[in-house]
Order: sequence, then C-alpha cells, then structure tokens
Amino acid sequence: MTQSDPTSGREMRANPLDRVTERLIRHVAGHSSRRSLLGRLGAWATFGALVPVLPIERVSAATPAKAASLPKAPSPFAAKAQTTDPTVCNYWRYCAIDGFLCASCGGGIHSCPPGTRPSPTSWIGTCFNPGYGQSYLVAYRDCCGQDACSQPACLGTDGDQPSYRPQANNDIIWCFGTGALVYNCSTSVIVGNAS
Amino acid sequence: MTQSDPTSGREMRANPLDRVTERLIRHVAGHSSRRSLLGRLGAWATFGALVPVLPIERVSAATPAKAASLPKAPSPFAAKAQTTDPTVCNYWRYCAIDGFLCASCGGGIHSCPPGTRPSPTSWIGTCFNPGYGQSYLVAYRDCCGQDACSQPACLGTDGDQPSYRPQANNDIIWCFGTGALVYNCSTSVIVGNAS
Amino acid sequence: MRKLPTTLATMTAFLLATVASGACGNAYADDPVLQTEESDIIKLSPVTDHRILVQDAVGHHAKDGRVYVVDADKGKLLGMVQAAYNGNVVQDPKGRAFYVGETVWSRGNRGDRADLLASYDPQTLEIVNDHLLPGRALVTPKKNDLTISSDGSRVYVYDMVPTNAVHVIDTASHKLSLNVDLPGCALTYPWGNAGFTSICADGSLANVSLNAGKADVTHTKPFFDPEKDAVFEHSPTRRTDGKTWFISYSGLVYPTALSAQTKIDTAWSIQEAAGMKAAPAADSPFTVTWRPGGWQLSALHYATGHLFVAMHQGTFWTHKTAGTEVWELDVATHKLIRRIKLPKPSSMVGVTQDAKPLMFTSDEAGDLFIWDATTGKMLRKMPHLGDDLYFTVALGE
Amino acid sequence: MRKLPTTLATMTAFLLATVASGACGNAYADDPVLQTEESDIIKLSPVTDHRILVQDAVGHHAKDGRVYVVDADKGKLLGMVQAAYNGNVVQDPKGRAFYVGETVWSRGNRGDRADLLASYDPQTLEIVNDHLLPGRALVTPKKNDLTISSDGSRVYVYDMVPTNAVHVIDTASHKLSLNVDLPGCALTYPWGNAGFTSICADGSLANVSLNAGKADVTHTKPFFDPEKDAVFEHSPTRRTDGKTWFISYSGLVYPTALSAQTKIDTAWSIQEAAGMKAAPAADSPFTVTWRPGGWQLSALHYATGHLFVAMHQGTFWTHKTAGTEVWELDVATHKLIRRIKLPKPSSMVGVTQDAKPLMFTSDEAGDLFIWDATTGKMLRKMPHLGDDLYFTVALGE
Repeated sequence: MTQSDPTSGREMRANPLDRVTERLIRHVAGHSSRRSLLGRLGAWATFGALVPVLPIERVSAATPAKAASLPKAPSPFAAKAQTTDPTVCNYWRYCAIDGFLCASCGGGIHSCPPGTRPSPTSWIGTCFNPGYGQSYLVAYRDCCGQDACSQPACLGTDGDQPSYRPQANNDIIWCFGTGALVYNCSTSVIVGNAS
Repeated sequence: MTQSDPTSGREMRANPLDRVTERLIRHVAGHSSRRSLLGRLGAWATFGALVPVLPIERVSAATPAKAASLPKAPSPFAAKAQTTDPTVCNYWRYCAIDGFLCASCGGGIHSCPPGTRPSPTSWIGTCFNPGYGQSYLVAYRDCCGQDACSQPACLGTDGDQPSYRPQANNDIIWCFGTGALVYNCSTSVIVGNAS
Repeated sequence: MRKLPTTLATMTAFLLATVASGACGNAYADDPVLQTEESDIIKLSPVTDHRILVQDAVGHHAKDGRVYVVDADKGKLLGMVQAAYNGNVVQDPKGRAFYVGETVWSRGNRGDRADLLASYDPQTLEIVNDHLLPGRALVTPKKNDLTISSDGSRVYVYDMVPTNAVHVIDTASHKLSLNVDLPGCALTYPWGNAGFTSICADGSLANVSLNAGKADVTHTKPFFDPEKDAVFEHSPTRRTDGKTWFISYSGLVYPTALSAQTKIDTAWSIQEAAGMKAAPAADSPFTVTWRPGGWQLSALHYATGHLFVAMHQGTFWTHKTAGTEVWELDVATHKLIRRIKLPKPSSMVGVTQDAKPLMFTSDEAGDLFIWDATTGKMLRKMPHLGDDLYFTVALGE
Repeated sequence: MRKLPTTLATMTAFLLATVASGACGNAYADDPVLQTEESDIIKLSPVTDHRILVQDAVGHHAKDGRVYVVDADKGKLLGMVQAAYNGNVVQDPKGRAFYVGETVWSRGNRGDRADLLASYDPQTLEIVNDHLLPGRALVTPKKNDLTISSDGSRVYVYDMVPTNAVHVIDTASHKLSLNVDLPGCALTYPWGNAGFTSICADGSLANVSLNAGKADVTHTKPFFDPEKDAVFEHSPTRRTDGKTWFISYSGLVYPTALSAQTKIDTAWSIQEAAGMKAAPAADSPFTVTWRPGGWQLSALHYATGHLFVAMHQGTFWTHKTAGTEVWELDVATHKLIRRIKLPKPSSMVGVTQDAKPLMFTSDEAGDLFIWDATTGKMLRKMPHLGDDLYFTVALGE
C-alpha cells in the first residue's frame, strides 16, 4: 500500500544534494553581491544545473558504531531523541521540523501523502542520530497541495533561525514551485553527513 | 458603539413579515403545483411585492402578563428557557437555532456583526416566551460574508424538520441573495405572534 | 562537544570548493552513514473493503472542510483531500474513483462562486477531472445530497437554487447529462441504475426514472406527516435494489421499495423491536424514551440486512441529539439483535459492506471509533482524526 | 398544553386569507406582544485605544485565518474579517483603516493564486479596496511582514518570490508605488514616513529611504552573528522615530535608531537587568536560564519606553517556547520593572499605546488574557477567542 509510483512522473528524480547545493550557492550569492541575479530565487534552477551530483556512497551495510564510543549529543533535543518512531516529535530527524509529520498524515519520513507534492526547496537542519553518533544534514521538505493535515504538530528548533536566514528557517511555507502552495505536512530527508 | 447605520444602504428595509409571507406563499405554491413557477425560490421577490405589509402594532408599553396566569411551556426547551441573556443557548428565541449566536459574534439578537449581511431568506421557528406566556414566530436570519464566527455554537431543534421542509430546516446555509454565501452567525428576529 | 549547527558558511565554502576542484565528496565516504534519500509520493493500493472515506465538515472553519482516507484495519490516516464549504463525497461502488462536491469562492469569502465535482483517483488522490457544476445545495453535509447510481455511471447532485433540482452528471464523460427540476422535493435515494427517489415536503416521494436523456417523474401518496413525525434524510438505501428504510423521528421504520412505482410497506417501531413501547411523536413532546437521533444516524449492512441506528434517551424534538448506544436491528424480522453502548455519544454510524464488517462512530472531539460490527466490540480509536466527522463512505455502499 | 410547532399549513392559510380580505393583522394587536423587529447590521464607533485587532492564523485550517476585532475593555468580540492563508494585518496609526494581507487560490487549495491587500473600513468592517498585490511572503504571520508608515500613507509588504523584495503600496491611491529589491534581507521596520529598515542574513541592516518614487539603500555593518545569537524578527519598533530594540535569542537588547544612517547602540542583557547573569548563546546549548521566547514575544509601550518580553526557563534553541512570565523592562534605564507570572504560557505579548495601557497574552487554547499593563494585574479572559492567536494590533502602534 505504501509503494511509491515510479511511473507517476511526479517523483523527485534529481539528487537532493543538487538542491542543497543550489540553496547554499544562493546563500553565498546573496551575500557576496546583494543586487546580483544570484540573489534571486529564480537562480536556483540555473545554477543547480552547473553543480555536479555529489557521489554520496550508499553504504547499505554500514553498522552503527558501538554506543560506548559515540560522541555526545550536541543539543538537548538530540540528548532525548529516539531513532525508532517517526510519528513522534522526538524522532531524531525532527530537531528542526515545524508542522505536521507526513509520517502521521499518510506519507512517510521522506515521502509525501498521496495527493500532495514535495517542494523542490526546503530549509536545512543538522540533526544528531544517537544510534550512529553522527550528525546529518536533513532537508525539511514540505508536502503541498492540501491544507494542514491537522494531526498533532511538532516543533523542533535546533539551529532554527529567523526568516532573514531562509535556509535555516522553519516558519516559511516551503511550497515554492509546487503549483498550489498550500501546506499539508513536512518530511525530513537525509541529504548528507554533517562532518 | 452598537448603533446601526441608517445610511449604510445595507439595512434590511422591507418589513420582515413580507418575507415570511413570501416563504409561506412559496411553501403553499410548492405544494399546490409542484411544477409551477411558484415553486421556485426566484419567485420570492415577485410575489413578495404583491403582499401588503401587515400593520403589526408596536406596543412598546405592553407589560408581560402575570406569571400565575401564563400558559405552560409547550416543549422541554421552552420549559427551561430564559429571557434575559441572548448570548446563552437557552435564550427563549433560540428554540430552533443552529449555529453561532450573532449576539456573541459582534452582532445582536436581530443584528448582524459588522462586515456581514443578513440573509433576506430564513427558516422559521415558533418559540415560547416564558415571560409573556406567548409563542412567537421567529425568523432565524443568517448573517453572511465571513466564515464561522467560531464562538460556542447552539443547536435548538423545536420544530426543526428535514431539509425537504426548507422553511423549517436549520441545516441549510440560509445565505441566498447576500453575495458571498459564507455563513458567520445566526440572528433570531421576531416576525409575529404565533396565535 | 559538537558545535551545532554546522556553520552554513563553512558548508557552502566546502561544496563550492568541491565543484571547483572536481574532487567530489570523498569526505563523506569514511563516516558512518545513513543513505541519502529522495523525496517521493505514496501511491495507495486499489480500494479495499476496510479503506473508508470520512467526511469532516470542520464547522468552525467550513471553507477548509475535507475528506480523510482511512485504513480502518490499522486505524491509520492515508491521506486527505479538500471538501470545501459543506462539501460532500460519494464513491464509485467498485472503488474506481470518488467524487467530491464542493463550493469555493475565488477570494475565499468573496469573489466568484464555483460549485465543483472533483473526480479523484483513489490511489494517487489526484484530481482526474474538476467538473464545474450548475450549482449544489449549501447545507450541512448529508449523504443524500450527493449520490451515485449502482454502476457508477451517474452522480446525482442535489441543488436548491433557483429551484429544487437534481443535476445528473455522467461520470464517463464528466458532463452534465440532465437537470431534473423537483420543486417541493429534495435529496436523492438511488435505485440501481434506473433512477432515484426524492422526499417531498408533503410527506410523499417523487420517483425519477432516467431514460434516454430524459426524466419521468411519478409521485407516491403522502405516507407520513412531516410536522408530527418526519422521516430522517439520513435513512439508508440499498442502492443495488433500491430498498430503503425511512426512519422517523419517533423511531418508526418504513420499509420502502423504491422504483418508478415505489411501494411503501407498513411501518414498524424500533422501540417495539427492542421490547419497549413504541415512542410517541410531536403530540406528546415531553415523553422521554429511547429515540433515534444524531446526524448520519443510521447505516445498513446490505448483505445481512442489519440496520444500525444511533439511539439516545430524550423527548421528542431531540432528533439531533447524539446516540449513546447503537442499536443493531434485523430489517427482515424487525427484531433487535444487539444494543452497543458507546464510550462517547456519536452523531453518526457507518458500516463497511464486506463479510467481516466494521462499524464506525465518532464523538464531539472528532475521534473516530472503529468497531467489529459482527461482535459489537470496539477495536480501536483514532484520536482527533478531524473536527466534525459527519459520515463515512465504504466500498460498495 | 400548546401544540408545537404551529402548523405551517395553518399559518400559511391565515396569512393568505389576510391578504385576500384586506383585514390586516388585527388578531395580533390583542395579544401580549413583543415588537416585531427588523434585521440590521451593527456599525462600530471610530477606533478607540482599547479596541484591538487580534490575528488568528488557524494553523490547522490555515485557509480560514482571520482577524478578530475586540473591545478589550469589555472582553467582547466585535466582529471578524478573513485573513486567509498566513494572512497579516496592520492598522492605520490614526485608526482610519486597517489592511489585511492575504493569499487565496481560486479553488481553495488549487487554481489561480491571488495575493491581496484588503483595506477595511474600521466601523463597518467592509472592504473599501481589494488590492491585488504582486506577491507576498507565505510564512507563519509575524508583524514585520506587513507594516505601515507613521502617517499611514504607505504600506510595506514583504515578499520572497522571485526575490526578497518589499512592495510599497500607496494607501490613498491603492496603487503599488514601488518595488524595492532586497536580496539577502527580509521584513520591514519602518521609521517615520521616510523609509524602513530590513534585517539581512549576515547580521547587518539594510536601510531603505523612499524619496520621490525611488528607493536609496544603505547598509550597516553586521552587528550580530545569526548562527550564534540571532535577533528576533519579533522585535519592537517605535514607528514614530524609528527607535528599535532588537532582542537576541540569548536575551541581549540592541537599542537601534533606524534611519538612512542607522545607529546601533551597545547591547544590554535582559537577564542582567533582572539581576541575573547574562545568558550564554549557541556556544553553550545546554545552559538553562530565563530566556525570551515565543512568537510575537515582545511589545513596547511607546510613551513610557516600557518593553514587555515573554520569558521562560530553558536552554538555547528554545526561542519558540512560550513564556511563563512577561518581564517589563525600562529601555532607558535597562532595569527590570516587574515580572508578571502568567496563568498559562503565552507565545505573544501585546500592549495598547494609551496612558492606561492594557497588555495581552494568549495560550495554546486560543484564550485571550487582558491585563492592566500599569499594575501587571489580569483583568479578564476571553475564552477560546480563536485557534492560534499570534499577535494583537492596537491604535497608534
């Protein structure tokens, strides 16, 4: 029942790191030359195409490190986080989430509920996985097209910054480029290690 | 602060009894000849014009009859009704109301909140005033143009009939002819004695 | 202790450097890693017996009414679609689509009105067709404002303005195939594929036969007094054969065979079926007894003929009071099978149509209660599924 | 006992008979009577100091966001207007109008998008002008996404797509007078009638002077580190002279005189003003102490320079945790005046601008608490005014 549809044409095909990179480039661009075209959101698509896909290895056989040797949790949220139930607010990836959990709304951790679409843009958090003792870059990609799913909401604020830092802000309706921008729920997609 | 605006051009100028009569005519018409034009809601305006205003006397000095001599309440609702606080569900006129009380939403017993408009159509209830020992015809005129006022709702069902009896049904969004039909709250307007 | 958050400026510099040097991402491979992921969209399986639609009118924010798709076996929300402003929903009897009737204004509470019949793919919850209707009745949603023929070929949309009428929509072409004017009558109770019946203000029925693009209307005699003991709109029809059990405010059940020549059988009393005295009607408004009440207060399991009715104790004119029990009755024998006590009063009852049926009730808090309809035992509860759960729609109903 | 309801058929017959005979309504005059009534619409008085606007984002049904008009002296709801989908509201400083920025789609969750700036008559709550905007930022509403110049002649609408920009709307002509591109900067903090300042991603400010239809932009140096100790967007400006007190996550207050040549004064610590140690920032994320937090977490009483800040005990990165107390501080002396304990944690603080100011807080249940801001005593509570009360707007603020 929860299979994604490989032929739907709506799946996000591009490697998500492209998009992270786009966002980061935008960020730099906005700073280095405020009036330049690079500062425009419209520049994402253009510059994204210039950035090669980073060859993140898919180490499916990787085993979590032993508990004894793990680094300490870097934040109070991380210190209480769990890694097993993505329908509860203290799931490790939700350190900077704000809103309804797609995992409780018919979607999954990184899947949108049917009838909604993932935003190509997102804000980025850095969350600590207590099982691996490692922090990861997490893209909080909103699923859009229906109004609020209205299941219990979660608010993580680790590293959350005001909207003048959009790349790290969870107040914005991150539904740009999805057609209707109505916000239904949020996913948390691992896009890289935060070494 | 709660003065109505005589120059607004939006006040309901026609005597409400015209409208009751229209509704009742429509009701009869719908029965006597189901396929005739009289059955159409559109006929209200036409036939309303033919019905003279009933000269209801405004007896401002009328005193309530003595309690001892009053008739008994005709329904459980009436038996518990009060006549002093129109922001509470057991106010006598609310025997067949359904929805938000305009009296709690910035309007009054028979006044719409600013920014909304009274519907020219309504359903009709027959409510017993325990102070006067008398039943009155009450038009539940919806105020329309904003979504639900969302203050606590009331549901009176004395004489409430299904929507195939629209004149006595409180489920219908009675906002015909107000422009936007979005329902905000309900008023209860005395339109006559129910002798 | 790790510094949090990772400095974005540093990250940016790193990624840009990577691009410039062409040495791509080696830093990542040495760390313990979780796989990077891609965003996708869940696609549902075809509709099953226990996947239901739940209508939520959201009375306090009616512009945001919605329909939830629920896996009742797991008690899991599968998705939702808009059903704006007293929206309604009906499902193709084979589950090939569902249809949401809704009303929007271009600027929310103002602007141009549009009445829509959106056809949904039940696996993707995507709109296949967004049909503009001539109108639809704006009324607190009840099932019989929007119904479907047994083969799913026609949807019936009840409308009130400028006249009481039913718009017949062809689901294959997504076209309006017919407008049937029915002044003085309301709602639709479909019988098979041949037509539907409406209830009229004088206590009679209007039977509408649909043939070759035209409608023939016949009328029954009045069989109840709407002012003394009206029948609930929320009375169940077995769409396949048009058998309908009209339930009155007092608790009389009128077995009715709907067709162009509708036959109305002698009424029986729910209370008498339970071994009680029949309940009085409007003539005796203070008598307290068990009475049917709520919103979508009854449901029928087609195969067994078991009728589920929300019941409460009260006087006459408490016909919208939520039930504290559901009474399960056999429509063939007119006997009570079971009284099911509810943990919270429910204004609605729903059932699925399979051989192991589930029953559904709700409460004021928007919880959905899921029951084994065969045993009358509660299985699970979905806390606050929505705000105002008005009815459920199950496959084949 | 009276029969209820009066038979409609009888009533109808009576009224028709009346028409026919011309003997009009004598039957009524003999009974004890209440006057028949006419429907009307309430018109409000001009805006007073204690009539406030309360923004309700309705997070679970965001399409139905609204603004409530409240008489805070009586604790009475006076009316409401739509503020759809993360709508925002700002009031003319003299109370001659208020403006709602909102976003709608023609079919609710789909169709054409329209961004609107609706101008309301504050006495009738009727729309005077329904201006179509080039866009507006879709973000959980905060005051500085929509602001107004001191004389009320210009409304500033913050936008994000396709670029960070501010749309300047002339309130007399209801025309867009200017688009100011501000890549890398966000929100508006107006100073008098001459312009506004935005906060930039590097911790600097961009000052925008508006002259003769064009915008001149100057920049300050960065004065805070957004990753270590960002300043809240929800920092109060005294619009008349552009004095702004930027409050940081840790509790530093940066007194700032906004203008084309903005001057930023040395920061002082809220905690030190209360006789505590200054709170650490992101470098020490586990330290628990009193910290500012919530949503619209601070408000300034212009005349006295009293700053009200919602405070709670927590670690760093709890900047959105609702305050359990409101701290009243003097911005001239940097001293704590009073700690006001709240019955329920509040994510917002509002004040009126008159000589007998009221203070407002809310809670998770959507209650509005109304306080005497001079004594710190609670006066009254409006239970469940709305769902998600994000901020208040008072006359002259």
